[in-house]
Amino acid sequence: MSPQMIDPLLLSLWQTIHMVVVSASIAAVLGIPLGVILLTTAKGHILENVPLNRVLGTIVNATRSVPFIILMVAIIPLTRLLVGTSIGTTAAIVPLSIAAIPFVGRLVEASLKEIDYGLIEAALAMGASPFQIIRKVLLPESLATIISGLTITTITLIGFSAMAGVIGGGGLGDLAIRYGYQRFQADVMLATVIVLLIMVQLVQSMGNYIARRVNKK
Amino acid sequence: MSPQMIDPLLLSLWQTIHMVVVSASIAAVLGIPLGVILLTTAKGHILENVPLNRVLGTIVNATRSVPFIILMVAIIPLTRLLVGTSIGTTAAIVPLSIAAIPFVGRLVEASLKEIDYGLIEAALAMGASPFQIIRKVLLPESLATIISGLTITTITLIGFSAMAGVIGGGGLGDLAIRYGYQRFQADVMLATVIVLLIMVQLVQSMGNYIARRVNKK
Amino acid sequence: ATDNTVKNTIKVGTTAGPHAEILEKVKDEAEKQGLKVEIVEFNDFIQPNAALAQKDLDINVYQHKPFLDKTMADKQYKFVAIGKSIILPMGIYSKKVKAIADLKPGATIAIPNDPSNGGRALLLLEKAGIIKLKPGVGVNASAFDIIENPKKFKILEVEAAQTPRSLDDTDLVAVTTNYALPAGLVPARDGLAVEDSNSPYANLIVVREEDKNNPTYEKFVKIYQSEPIKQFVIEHFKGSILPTW
Amino acid sequence: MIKLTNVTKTYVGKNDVHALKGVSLTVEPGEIYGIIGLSGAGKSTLIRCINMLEKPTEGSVIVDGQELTSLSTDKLREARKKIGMIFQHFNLLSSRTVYDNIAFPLELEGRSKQEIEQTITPLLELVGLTDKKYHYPSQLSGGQKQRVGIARALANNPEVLLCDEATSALDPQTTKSILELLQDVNRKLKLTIVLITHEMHVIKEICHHVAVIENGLIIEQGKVIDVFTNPQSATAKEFVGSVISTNLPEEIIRSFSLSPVPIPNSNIIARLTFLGESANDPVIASLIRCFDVDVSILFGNIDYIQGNPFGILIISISGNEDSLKNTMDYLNNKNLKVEVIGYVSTND
Amino acid sequence: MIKLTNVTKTYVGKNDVHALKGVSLTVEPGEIYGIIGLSGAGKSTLIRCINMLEKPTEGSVIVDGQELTSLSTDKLREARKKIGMIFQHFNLLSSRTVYDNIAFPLELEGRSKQEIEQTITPLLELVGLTDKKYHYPSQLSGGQKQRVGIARALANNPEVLLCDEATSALDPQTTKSILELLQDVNRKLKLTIVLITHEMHVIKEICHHVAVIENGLIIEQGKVIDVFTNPQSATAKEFVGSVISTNLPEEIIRSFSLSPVPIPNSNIIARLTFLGESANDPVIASLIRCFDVDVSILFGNIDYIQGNPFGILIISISGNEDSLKNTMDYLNNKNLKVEVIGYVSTND
Ligand SMILES: Nc1ncnc2c1ncn2[C@@H]1O[C@H](COP(=O)(O)OP(=O)(O)OP(=O)(O)O)[C@@H](O)[C@H]1O
Ligand SMILES: Nc1ncnc2c1ncn2[C@@H]1O[C@H](COP(=O)(O)OP(=O)(O)OP(=O)(O)O)[C@@H](O)[C@H]1O
Ligand SMILES: [Mg+2]
Ligand SMILES: [Mg+2]
Repeated sequence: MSPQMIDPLLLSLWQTIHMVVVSASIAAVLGIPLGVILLTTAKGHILENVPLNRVLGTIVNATRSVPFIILMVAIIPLTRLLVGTSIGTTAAIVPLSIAAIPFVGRLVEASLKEIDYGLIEAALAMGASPFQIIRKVLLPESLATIISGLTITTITLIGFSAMAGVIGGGGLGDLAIRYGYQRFQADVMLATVIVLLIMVQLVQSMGNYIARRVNKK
Repeated sequence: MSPQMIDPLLLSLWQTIHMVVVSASIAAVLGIPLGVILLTTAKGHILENVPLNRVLGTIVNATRSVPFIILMVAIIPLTRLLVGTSIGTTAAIVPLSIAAIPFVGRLVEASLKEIDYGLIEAALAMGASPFQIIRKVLLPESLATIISGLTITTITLIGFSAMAGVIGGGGLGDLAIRYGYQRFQADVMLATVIVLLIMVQLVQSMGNYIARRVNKK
Repeated sequence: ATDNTVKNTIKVGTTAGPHAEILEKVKDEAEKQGLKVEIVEFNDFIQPNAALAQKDLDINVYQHKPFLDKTMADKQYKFVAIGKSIILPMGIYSKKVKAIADLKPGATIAIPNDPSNGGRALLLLEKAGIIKLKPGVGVNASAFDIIENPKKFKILEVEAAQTPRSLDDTDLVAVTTNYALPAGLVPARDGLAVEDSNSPYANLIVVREEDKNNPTYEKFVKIYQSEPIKQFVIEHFKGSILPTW
Repeated sequence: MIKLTNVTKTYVGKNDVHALKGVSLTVEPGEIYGIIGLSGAGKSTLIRCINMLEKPTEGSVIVDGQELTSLSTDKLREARKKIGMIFQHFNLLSSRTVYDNIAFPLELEGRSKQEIEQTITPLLELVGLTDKKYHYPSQLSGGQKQRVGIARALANNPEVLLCDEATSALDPQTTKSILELLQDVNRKLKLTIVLITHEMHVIKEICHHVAVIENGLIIEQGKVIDVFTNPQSATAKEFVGSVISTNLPEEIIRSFSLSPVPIPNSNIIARLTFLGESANDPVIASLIRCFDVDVSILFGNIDYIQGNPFGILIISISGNEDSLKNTMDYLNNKNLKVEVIGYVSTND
Repeated sequence: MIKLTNVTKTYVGKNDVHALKGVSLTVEPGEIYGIIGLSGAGKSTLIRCINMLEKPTEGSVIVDGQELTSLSTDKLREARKKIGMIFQHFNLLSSRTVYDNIAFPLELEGRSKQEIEQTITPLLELVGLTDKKYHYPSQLSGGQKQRVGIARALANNPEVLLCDEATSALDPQTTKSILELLQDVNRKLKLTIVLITHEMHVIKEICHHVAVIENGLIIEQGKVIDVFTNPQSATAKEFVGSVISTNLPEEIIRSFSLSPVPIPNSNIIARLTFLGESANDPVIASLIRCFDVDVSILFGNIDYIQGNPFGILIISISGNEDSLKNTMDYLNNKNLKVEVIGYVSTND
């Protein structure tokens, strides 16, 4: 690989980190409540509200059914509204987050479903409000699984961020595509993929470590 | 939408179903054992084998870290070996499966982790072999969660299959990109997105239904 | 609002490949002349126009006239071309046959799946006399516009960058030069058919209509169409990509 | 305090399970009310209906004057804050330490850190878990988990306490200290307690009233002393028998050849049941002194039900026909229950 | 059959927990061996060491002649097939019905469907769950779950059965039938049973030997009859006391003013302990007949430990000084244990 590729590689690395960290954080902050609502508004659960559950479920499915490129383009007005531009790394964060939120939502929903209903009953018997149950029972009890889910999401986002190139977002994946794939520079491709692999390994190890630490079962 | 788009739409629908059904099935068949191995070879588990666990974990991470387009290109030799060609719908199934297998693996690993270790102990105390524990304890006990995971995978694959267009795989997502997006035929885009949404809704409902049916907790 | 003031930074959008490579040279050259050029590289060819219309870009350099016209018609963009850049002729290649006429019935042909290059490929195939397109579709042709295909060729649309990689699995491929070169295909040597250099596919330097007289942009065009850049293009692309100035 | 009227509960499924078939029950304020019954009788279902964890299929549940079945969620939540519960399966939060599990109901009420600490420290001491304060449930033994559940239920001074087999995982010593604790709060704070157990000695030691549930129906209820001394249903008899033996052990019966009718030269085997003060009378001594008989005690049990002596003696009386007759007459005139179990030939 | 030598187990953590501190223990083939101890004493840990669910930190575990601590995984698996276990927390598979849970160990051995059915049907009958055959664990009451665990442990005719509080969630009747079942298989099939319980009557009814564990150490062990009649450690005394009352109830003690030394005109309060045949002697009758004393029984308990009568009487003897002396002499010469608890003034 020619030495003049070092700079673009570092820039792309930074762009990927920027996109993934921000969008993963946003997805966590919004996806976890989404998952909680998806679970708790289901029939027979503590915040039963079947119409809301249906509507949310459909929105989640809709978001997940649209191919990412189309999603990215379809929400350009929203992106502009939120970050002032529709191109570049920052702009890419918006569609990445929006794609990741429902994904996190579903993973969180699945984790929360695993909690022994006896624990919820115990909290109910003590007169806990739904909000207290969520904050003090559901989330802490499934924290380890939620962290595994966020790890999966973050890694999926690293993969997805390659598509940020469509709106000029850059990043390692895009670098690999532009140089390795479109310019047939196999060395650049290899280098970026190795950097990506290291990133993914780090995220996975960190995720595993934290999940193990918080798991008291 | 012009009537002559009906045929392409139907063709694309068929291509999507073809790609998703086959690759989801392959991902399930190979991803579930992968998840089982990832869990059971971990330290302190029934098939403890830390080196194997490390190696597998790294392969999984590697596969997940490569942007899908690059993966698609990188495995062209393998694709050709397996299905005789590297382009077209059938060829697209190979990278889709390969991307989905580690994804399913991680989801299954996370589900299996949730099983009360007391159940494994009970089986151990009865002299069950690791294989029996896997078949008779781990898989049945987490069946509902695994099915939720496969639902998530299938829906993710529907989204991913849009990228099959890169190697001529066609499908609804690609139709939406090429006609709806690149040729500005908003009607085609809308039609395909609606069909996609219906597909996703069906998959989700079916997944939920089956998961609920098999859950005896 | 029209902005005729002299800026010293401009944002130029382009797509990956030779366009970007040339722009990088232009950028260095412009810097010497006190003009900062920020390149935004897209992995897509719809967004550079969309971004230009939304003023996220000042200039884009990546498209030819037929595509520009089509886009302006579809999206009501008000753009003008303030200069030409390069020509990337498309060629037809094969590892299986020596001439297009040798193709067996039912053979597979891979063409790019994007509207501009896909259309070009189909027109080339029509010109070679193996298919017939709906009259009047011109450069906007898609695989669905084929009305005659006597030998029942299978037309497979794949990503433009994928076309050279499909040589082993198909009988014929249409490749734009920017992807042919890095894949080791030399149009002049390997092409079974190649677009000629007076094709309508010269790429353009495009700005919003209101900016057509902006002196900064004119300065940019001047730098682009300078001698050093011309030399770079000729040397770097070994004659397969042609400067238009 | 608690009034259940005609409560039924059916678990709907392929085969419906009628867990409760119309249960009515009144628990007075400040009372300790025991519920016993065979495994699967419906005890847990019943107690879970009292705080609406199980919504009754039919019937009314009134706690502290409020009809719970028709309460809004908010009101129900308020009502539940005053009803503590100890679960059969503990239901501890695995992500919280022992301390934080006990703090849970206090946190729900928004108490300050300091207040919580002040409440919990003595509770931890009481249940003997001070040294396990920072352990997680997965690091506890079964009985330790149960004690955490007990401390948690008591932490926020409820008015009603529902205990589902609260001591079944505990050794006798710990059980005893927990029962003393319950009795203590019952007396001092007028806490009303509903207590499911299958350990009759728990009922014997602290309950005021007891109900026997069988197959989803209450088949017997009353004051503990009445049910213990005079159980009506077969189930109640067996339960009472499990703690107060009123029958000759089978080993003895086998070694005798009991005849149901008098035979010449036979000893009388009789069961004497003493209650209250009469248990302290020197009955046997009088018998032997006044009548020319020999008395040997085959089996005896004098026990105290909440301080009331309650005794059973199975004695064998031997003597000539006359003295035996006089003895029986004497006994029958005394303030005790006499049953002749049978006659054994002295040649035996 | 089972021989533990110096087994220690330390749970490593922020604060290490020394759950077992060097336990040695021998269980003969065909024996029922009871283990008692306070909550958290280390009982579950000990029993889990026997089948290597908990690998001892140190020490040796020999079952059926095999040292388990050093066995290969394969061999250990074979060894475990002969060791059944009933878990304190049931550990039933939630995805299997009652029937299929019980079938589990048989499936592991690859038995045919028919064989499985033939084995399970009578077992279901025995534990009284025939009508719950197709229910899932989530639809069972606590006691029903425990019974499934018991049936599962017995299904494949193990040679050793480890029971961790197998009857603690069961009512006395069900407990009784389960104990009879255990005793039955123990007798018929020479099944060796190690049984943890905190219910002393379980020990009393079916165990041959008993060990008392405290704080990770065995502080007392021996034949059940010996430990019951003559407990050494404070813990053993308390445990025995929980089922065989050997002390005057506090209520009585309070109502008297007991003096430790003789006072004029006082009654003697004495505890008589009978063992074996002497329990059937008409001792009280002889006393009254031969000496001029009145005897009243304050407290009595005659019980049978595996068929051996074992009695305690607390009596109050009144009479003049001479007759009292004679009485005591007489008693001390009999084959029974006499302890004078104290003296009560007759003015009381
Ligand atoms: N995984 C663990 N980590 C740390 N400490 C533990 C763990 N498991 C058990 N202990 C501790 O070891 C001690 C013995 O536990 P064990 O379960 O053997 O008690 P036990 O005698 O069975 O009590 P119980 O009658 O309450 O079931 C207890 O103090 C317990 O807290
Ligand atoms: N969710 C359920 N679905 C179906 N049947 C159920 C369910 N929960 C309980 N049952 C059945 O209802 C009956 C009463 O159960 P309950 O738990 O009240 O018994 P219990 O008296 O508490 O018994 P135990 O002493 O064994 O705990 C049992 O036959 C049980 O199988
Ligand atoms: Mg119960
Ligand atoms: Mg235990």
